[in-house]
Amino acid sequence: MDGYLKIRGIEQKSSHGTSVLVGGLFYFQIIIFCDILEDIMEKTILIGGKAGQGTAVTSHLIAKIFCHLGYYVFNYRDYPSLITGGHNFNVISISDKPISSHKDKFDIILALDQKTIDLHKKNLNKGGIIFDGKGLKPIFGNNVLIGKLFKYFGVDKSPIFKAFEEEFKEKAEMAKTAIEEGYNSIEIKEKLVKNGKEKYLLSGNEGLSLGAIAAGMDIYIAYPMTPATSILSFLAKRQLEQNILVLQLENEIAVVDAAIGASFVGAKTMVGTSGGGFALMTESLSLAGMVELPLVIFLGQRTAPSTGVATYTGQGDLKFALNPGQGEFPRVVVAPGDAKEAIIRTQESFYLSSKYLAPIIILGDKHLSESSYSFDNIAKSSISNSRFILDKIPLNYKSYQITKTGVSPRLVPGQGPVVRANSYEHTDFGNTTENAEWIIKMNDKRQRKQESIAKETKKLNPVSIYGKGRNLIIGWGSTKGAIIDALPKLKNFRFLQISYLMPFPKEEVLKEIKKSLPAGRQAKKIILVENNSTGLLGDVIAEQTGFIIKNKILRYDARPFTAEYLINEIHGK
Amino acid sequence: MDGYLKIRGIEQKSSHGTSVLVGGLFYFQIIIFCDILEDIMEKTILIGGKAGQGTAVTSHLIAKIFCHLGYYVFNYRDYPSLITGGHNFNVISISDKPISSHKDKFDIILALDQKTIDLHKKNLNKGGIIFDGKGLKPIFGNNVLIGKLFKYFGVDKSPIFKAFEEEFKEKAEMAKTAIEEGYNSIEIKEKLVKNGKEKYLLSGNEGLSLGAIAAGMDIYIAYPMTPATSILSFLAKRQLEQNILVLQLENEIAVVDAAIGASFVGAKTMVGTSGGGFALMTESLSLAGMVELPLVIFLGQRTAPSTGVATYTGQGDLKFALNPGQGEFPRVVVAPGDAKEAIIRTQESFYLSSKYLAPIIILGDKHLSESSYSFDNIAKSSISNSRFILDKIPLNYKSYQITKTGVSPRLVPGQGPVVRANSYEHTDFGNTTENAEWIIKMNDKRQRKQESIAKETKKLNPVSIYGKGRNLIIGWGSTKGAIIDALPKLKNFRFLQISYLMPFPKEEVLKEIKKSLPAGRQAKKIILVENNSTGLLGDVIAEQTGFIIKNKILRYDARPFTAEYLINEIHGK
Amino acid sequence: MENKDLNTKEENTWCPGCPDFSILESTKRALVELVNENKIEIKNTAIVTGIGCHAKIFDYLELNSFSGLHGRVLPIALGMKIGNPKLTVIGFGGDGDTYSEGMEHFIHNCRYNSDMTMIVNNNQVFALTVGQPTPTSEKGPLKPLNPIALALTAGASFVARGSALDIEHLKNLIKEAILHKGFSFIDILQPCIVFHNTVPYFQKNIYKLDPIRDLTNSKEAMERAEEWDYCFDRDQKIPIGIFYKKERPVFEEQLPHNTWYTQKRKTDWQDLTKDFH
Amino acid sequence: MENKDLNTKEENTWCPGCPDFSILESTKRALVELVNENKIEIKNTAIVTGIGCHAKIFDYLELNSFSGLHGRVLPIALGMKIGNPKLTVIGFGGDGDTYSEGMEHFIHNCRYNSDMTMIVNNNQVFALTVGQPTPTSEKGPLKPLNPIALALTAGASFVARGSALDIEHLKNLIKEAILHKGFSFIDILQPCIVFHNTVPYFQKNIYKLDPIRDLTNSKEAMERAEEWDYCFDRDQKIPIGIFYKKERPVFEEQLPHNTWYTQKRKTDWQDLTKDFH
Ligand SMILES: Cc1ncc(C[n+]2csc(CCOP(=O)(O)OP(=O)(O)O)c2C)c(N)n1
Ligand SMILES: Cc1ncc(C[n+]2csc(CCOP(=O)(O)OP(=O)(O)O)c2C)c(N)n1
Ligand code: SF4
Ligand code: SF4
Ligand SMILES: [Mg+2]
Ligand SMILES: [Mg+2]
Repeated sequence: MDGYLKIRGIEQKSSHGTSVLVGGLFYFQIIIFCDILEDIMEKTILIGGKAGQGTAVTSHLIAKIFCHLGYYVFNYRDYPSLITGGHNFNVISISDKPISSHKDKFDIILALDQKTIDLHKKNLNKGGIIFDGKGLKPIFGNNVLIGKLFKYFGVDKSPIFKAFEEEFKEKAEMAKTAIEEGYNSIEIKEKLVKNGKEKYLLSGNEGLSLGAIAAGMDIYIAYPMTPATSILSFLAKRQLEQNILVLQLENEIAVVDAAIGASFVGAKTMVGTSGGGFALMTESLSLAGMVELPLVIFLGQRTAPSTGVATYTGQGDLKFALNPGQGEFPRVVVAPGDAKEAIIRTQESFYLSSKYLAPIIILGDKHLSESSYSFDNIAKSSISNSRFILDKIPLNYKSYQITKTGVSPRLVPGQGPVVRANSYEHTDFGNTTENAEWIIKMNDKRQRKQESIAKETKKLNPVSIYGKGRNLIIGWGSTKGAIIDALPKLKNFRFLQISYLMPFPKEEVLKEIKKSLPAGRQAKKIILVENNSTGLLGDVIAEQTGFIIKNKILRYDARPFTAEYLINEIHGK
Repeated sequence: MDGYLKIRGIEQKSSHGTSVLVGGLFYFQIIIFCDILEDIMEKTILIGGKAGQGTAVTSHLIAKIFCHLGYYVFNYRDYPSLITGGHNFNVISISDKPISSHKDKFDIILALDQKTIDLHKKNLNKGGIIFDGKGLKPIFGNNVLIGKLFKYFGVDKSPIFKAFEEEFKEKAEMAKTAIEEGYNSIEIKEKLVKNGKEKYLLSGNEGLSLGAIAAGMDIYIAYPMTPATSILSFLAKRQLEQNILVLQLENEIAVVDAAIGASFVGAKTMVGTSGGGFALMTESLSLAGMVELPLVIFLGQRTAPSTGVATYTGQGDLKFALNPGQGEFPRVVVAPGDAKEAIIRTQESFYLSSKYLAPIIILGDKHLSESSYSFDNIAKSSISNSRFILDKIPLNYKSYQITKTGVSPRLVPGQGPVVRANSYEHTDFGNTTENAEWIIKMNDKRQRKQESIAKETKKLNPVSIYGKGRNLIIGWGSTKGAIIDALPKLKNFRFLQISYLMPFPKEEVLKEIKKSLPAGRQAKKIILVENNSTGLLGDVIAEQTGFIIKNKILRYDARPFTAEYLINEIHGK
Repeated sequence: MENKDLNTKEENTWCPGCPDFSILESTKRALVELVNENKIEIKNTAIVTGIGCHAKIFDYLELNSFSGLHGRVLPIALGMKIGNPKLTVIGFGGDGDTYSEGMEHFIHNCRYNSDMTMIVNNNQVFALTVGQPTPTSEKGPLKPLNPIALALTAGASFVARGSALDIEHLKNLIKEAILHKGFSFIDILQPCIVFHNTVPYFQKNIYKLDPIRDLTNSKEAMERAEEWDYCFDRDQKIPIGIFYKKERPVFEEQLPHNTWYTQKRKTDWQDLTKDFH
Repeated sequence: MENKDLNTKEENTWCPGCPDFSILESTKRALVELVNENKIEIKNTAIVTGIGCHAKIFDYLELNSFSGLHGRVLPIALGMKIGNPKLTVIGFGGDGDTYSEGMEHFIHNCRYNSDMTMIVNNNQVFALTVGQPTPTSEKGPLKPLNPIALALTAGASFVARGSALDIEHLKNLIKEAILHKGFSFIDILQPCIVFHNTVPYFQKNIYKLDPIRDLTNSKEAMERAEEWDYCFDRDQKIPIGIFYKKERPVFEEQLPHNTWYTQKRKTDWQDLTKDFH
């Protein structure tokens, strides 16, 4: 992809203004041409405006249409914490090859207000174009811009209309007028051809929700908190259709305790929140660990500490997520890297939680939650959906029966035998005890469970390796997209993504690290990439393997990585 | 001290019953004699009974009297979570040399009920004696036993009476009759002579309280929770005398938030709780980190997870205490090892917290909190008591002024300029921002503060080394007592106590570890000692130094270590 | 079924003579009678406890049971009820538990009106942590909160006060509470004979509300609630019995769902994901 | 002092036309008048906010201020008051904030009666998280909670309702609330014009309570409180103004302490430790 960069280099020699529609055209076409030479087509569109002007919906429609045309799309959303006004924008990168991050520079800007132009013009690629929608009627104007955009790319009206009909049903008619208006106002400048099969378009939160439904979740309980809130609304809309129960309770403590109560009686339950709400749940996480009940928690990180930058991203909660609640108890922390992985990891979370009777934290962040990813398909995992509740009632049932795996066979209230959950240390029958022997036995039992889980997660691809090369990038969670997109442009780098952070895949990680340790005269690099300011995964790797990573690329300005950002940083190292 | 153990060996050849007063006498005297030969006198007294029978008070009086006589004393308390009935006991170990733990075997049992005899007889040293108080009138009986005990040891009545007078003022008279009765009922069996200066007797919670008062604390706020509760009652009693405010609020969330509010306006504030309550405070810990206000939190660990074994000890919260609350922010975790260190570390906590405007966690446990330790003196630290609030009002005051150390000069509301505390990311004036540059600046500022703190804690004896020898024991917190008492009986061992766990004294720890790494043919041991089931400090050491400790002595039956227990384990390694 | 069928082998660690024993007894009798009257099934009955002396009932009843967290009886109970609405769910909390640590859940559950029963052993003291004041304590500078009045204001559909000194009366209250469709709340006067011994005052001042008056009159209920202010400085009459009882729609029946708690769910993945295509 | 002295340079990010602007204006006027009447000092005034649209007032007032946590305005405010009782402390919360997340603090602070003011911008919706129901929402299957009634039951000594549509009336309420010695609570009807636009209903149905009637009559206060149930399905009269006002001992003055907040403390270590010798 160095060629790609070079072309941009050529481009920069141009002295044409960036906001001139026709002037920019020539160069734009050169780019297209060169991209085709390289067998790759990439465009990045920024759409910006005030909150309330519909940038999110408009960007979603654009992304959707490109997906229908068979292009790969990544849609990044950037918005401040306010309801009307301010400045919002989305960056949509499209490509005929898989793409999982957005770019820093734009080919087209759709401006719903002047601020969009003022703020983003500087990042318009030379030869880029601004479609100015300010002064147009609200919403109508957005659709005019959509019309212009697709006319520009020589796309037929029919896929546009289809997308609007899917999204708005009967209400699509009015939009069509606007689209027509935009469509008729400019000339076709290039011709994007259909790029194979339609793509799926999915945000991280949609992935988590689909995964939860696929896993047979019965109940989702939450208190609204960015970036988890859209799971609540997504699932609430599907309550009847999917026969699930979706509840908002008075606060996060009520949420998690109700979830544990529901879990006690057999319901598959999930809760979702962000760091502040998660903090309030930590007493109950320790409870879930002690009473040994399934519980799936989605922790969507945002820029912390405290209220922080509420609608922006970050990975600052890793060590908090690994160590929440008093005492030692089995737990799992899994961090999906994109929307598709979110489906699978959520299913796995329900599986592990139900089978091993332990709390599971799905650790995501705003970038994963609210970005849209495209895929050829979005198959779910074939992992078991069992509740792991006994059908046959055993004689002399003991809620905390001591077993080799540490897992006690499970019954729920209503099946007959007395079932107990006890937050105090307990005997196998679940009665309170202060007896030293029982305390040791139960500790050992819980510890064995952690080991049993580790054996199982070993089989669930706890790490993934992308690319080839002697140098190693290590990351987790939503940085996956930008790292993968950067890889082709980096020499001799491969990427180790750690998905299961607890139980930590020690051997797998150590194996990769060892491969990239400097040997003989051959210099090798191991670089940690994290969206936080201290390199928390580095700490975890050191704790688990003894290996201390010195080389870190840390971004903590509340914004996600892009491939360009990473490439620059890595070339700087 | 092997000699000491040998004497016990001789003893075991005796066929005398353990509960026979006179029969046991001879051997007992032998021990004394031998102990004297070794220039050491040690006795261990167990006093047991039902909750409500006053074992705690009685043991305290006994300990006090021995302190008055100049002996060193350690008083361990063991009680279940109930109010009347059940079984309580205290173990008082006394010595003419400093002693900081109790023993597993007893020389004398004071039995307030039959259960005490049934449960503990097996741990009576051969030649040991049981003074049976069952059937005697409540409380009166306890004092009869005290009379017997001290008569047995040939102690005058006057120091006994003095202790009672100090404790009960006018109400001591009735007790005297009981003491006389006990005193007159047996013969003097040996003569303990006065052992130098009177000793101070102090529990961990008393140490924390004294430290807080010495540090100039204004307000203590808590919600009752074992083992922190007695700080609340201790301080409440001294409200007027010390001119402090002691408050109980509706729950731990209110407690910590009120503390932060009070801190905002300039009050020096402390809160105390245990793991469950601490969990509820974690959202606010992140708040304190973000708004940059002083806050001292005592976290008294007990056997976890969850409600666990509420009145027993454990060290299972270490990694939780190190990583509470969302996001990355400066914090300090300090773990005193005994009551005297509790004074000093509490003073240091107020100092660090006030100077660096960060939350500080004093990490203790039930064993530290509720055990009594004896000392020749209990001097306080001479560390500054300053509030670190500007006297002179600067022009153009900025609550979050960017500085080299990361610490912004502090004003409080009422001094004139507008003072802001903002849980959102903010500018130097404290106004809310989503601006990437400010986010980075403020993150860096907070990070620098963590570094400034690290420089300061380096000077505060973050680690201590006891004893000499090529082998190394590493521990933290309340295990200190048993480890120190075990040292003289271990060959070639020294003990590294880590008091500051955050910022972690990396270099100091690594230096000691390196000294004990096997070199050449010389085998050396590094042993981790912790009151938990996974070796949490081991994880922290690995994270911070890359050194993984394999050799661990972990006790997690909710009971504290004793020197004997440790010696056995180490000899087993 | 007999009382003893609900016994466990656990050693009882309440103080000898603690009125918590009477609450245990009333509970057993109430459950046994309801079972024998075919009104509940014991295998479908489950209790939740907080943390405190009151909570030890967990170990003394041979029942499905959840010993939860201090202050969190109600959300756990609510979760159990929505997790399986067929269950008879009974919560046992302390006054510290319910009115101090977890007051928000108390107010909100009065509003939610889930079909369950909340019993508070109100001894006006944190007993298990050895005697600090709670929000219903007359000790300290503040006036106690009146939980009966709060429950009424917050919308509880069954509000009663029991006395641990009257086992039969309490048994009947518990039965009625369980049978009431909606959130049933009983504040039980439970003297703590160690830290807050109010037995003589209660013996002198308690009287029984007429059980067959109009129980749906919320004004009267509030007036009755205010007859006693939870203080002991002067003699005041203390009504026990049902203050208020009026059915209104139950939480779990108003939720837009189907029978998630029984049904085997089959997801049509193709259909589910078609929106994303 | 003038209104503009309280202005900041921060960009206002409320929706254009949001009644939160009026609350800001009433607050400024109230503070300015109180300062000019020599009743408060601005340097000794401090506000605390929660998290939500309402909380943005933090950035729009040039005042000592603490932007705290969602739901935790009251404990932070209480801490500030006990930390320095000379301060005039005013809390701004949302309905989600105060009645959902942190309901326990609301009930308990009504009881504590610390001398501070709590203002709730009650728009009956979680606005900043884009429109979910709160405990005072008429939406959803549940009846709204009535915060006026709850405050009265929980013992608040000053209970009022304001309307963001009446700046002057609200200004006067805020002034009275600040001047009242004890816990003063104002529930402000604040239509969220994006997610819960109740302007027309309020314009039609709001009426003002007579400010010179007997404000210490708690029965009447409760009756007035029940005139409107926070629903919009039928026309009901909505009283605004002071429901109840009656002084009673203030929290911080009942605490057994001295002047910890001003005094330099000198500890006599010898004396302090003599008990341990
Ligand atoms: C979060 C939390 N805070 C504090 C405690 C400590 N605690 C245990 S029992 C108790 C008091 C119980 O009082 P109450 O609920 O009235 O019950 P009682 O003992 O009086 O029956 C407290 C504060 C706890 N277990 N958890
Ligand atoms: C502990 C916690 N939970 C959830 C949130 C997310 N959150 C921010 S604002 C808000 C709702 C605010 O509603 P309200 O208090 O009514 O204020 P409004 O926006 O309506 O003024 C929520 C739930 C949070 N910041 N902290
Ligand atoms: S302390 Fe009080 S409430 Fe607890 S068991 Fe004893 S008498 Fe009962
Ligand atoms: S969303 Fe509603 S409450 Fe928030 S600023 Fe807009 S109008 Fe006001
Ligand atoms: Mg109680
Ligand atoms: Mg609101």
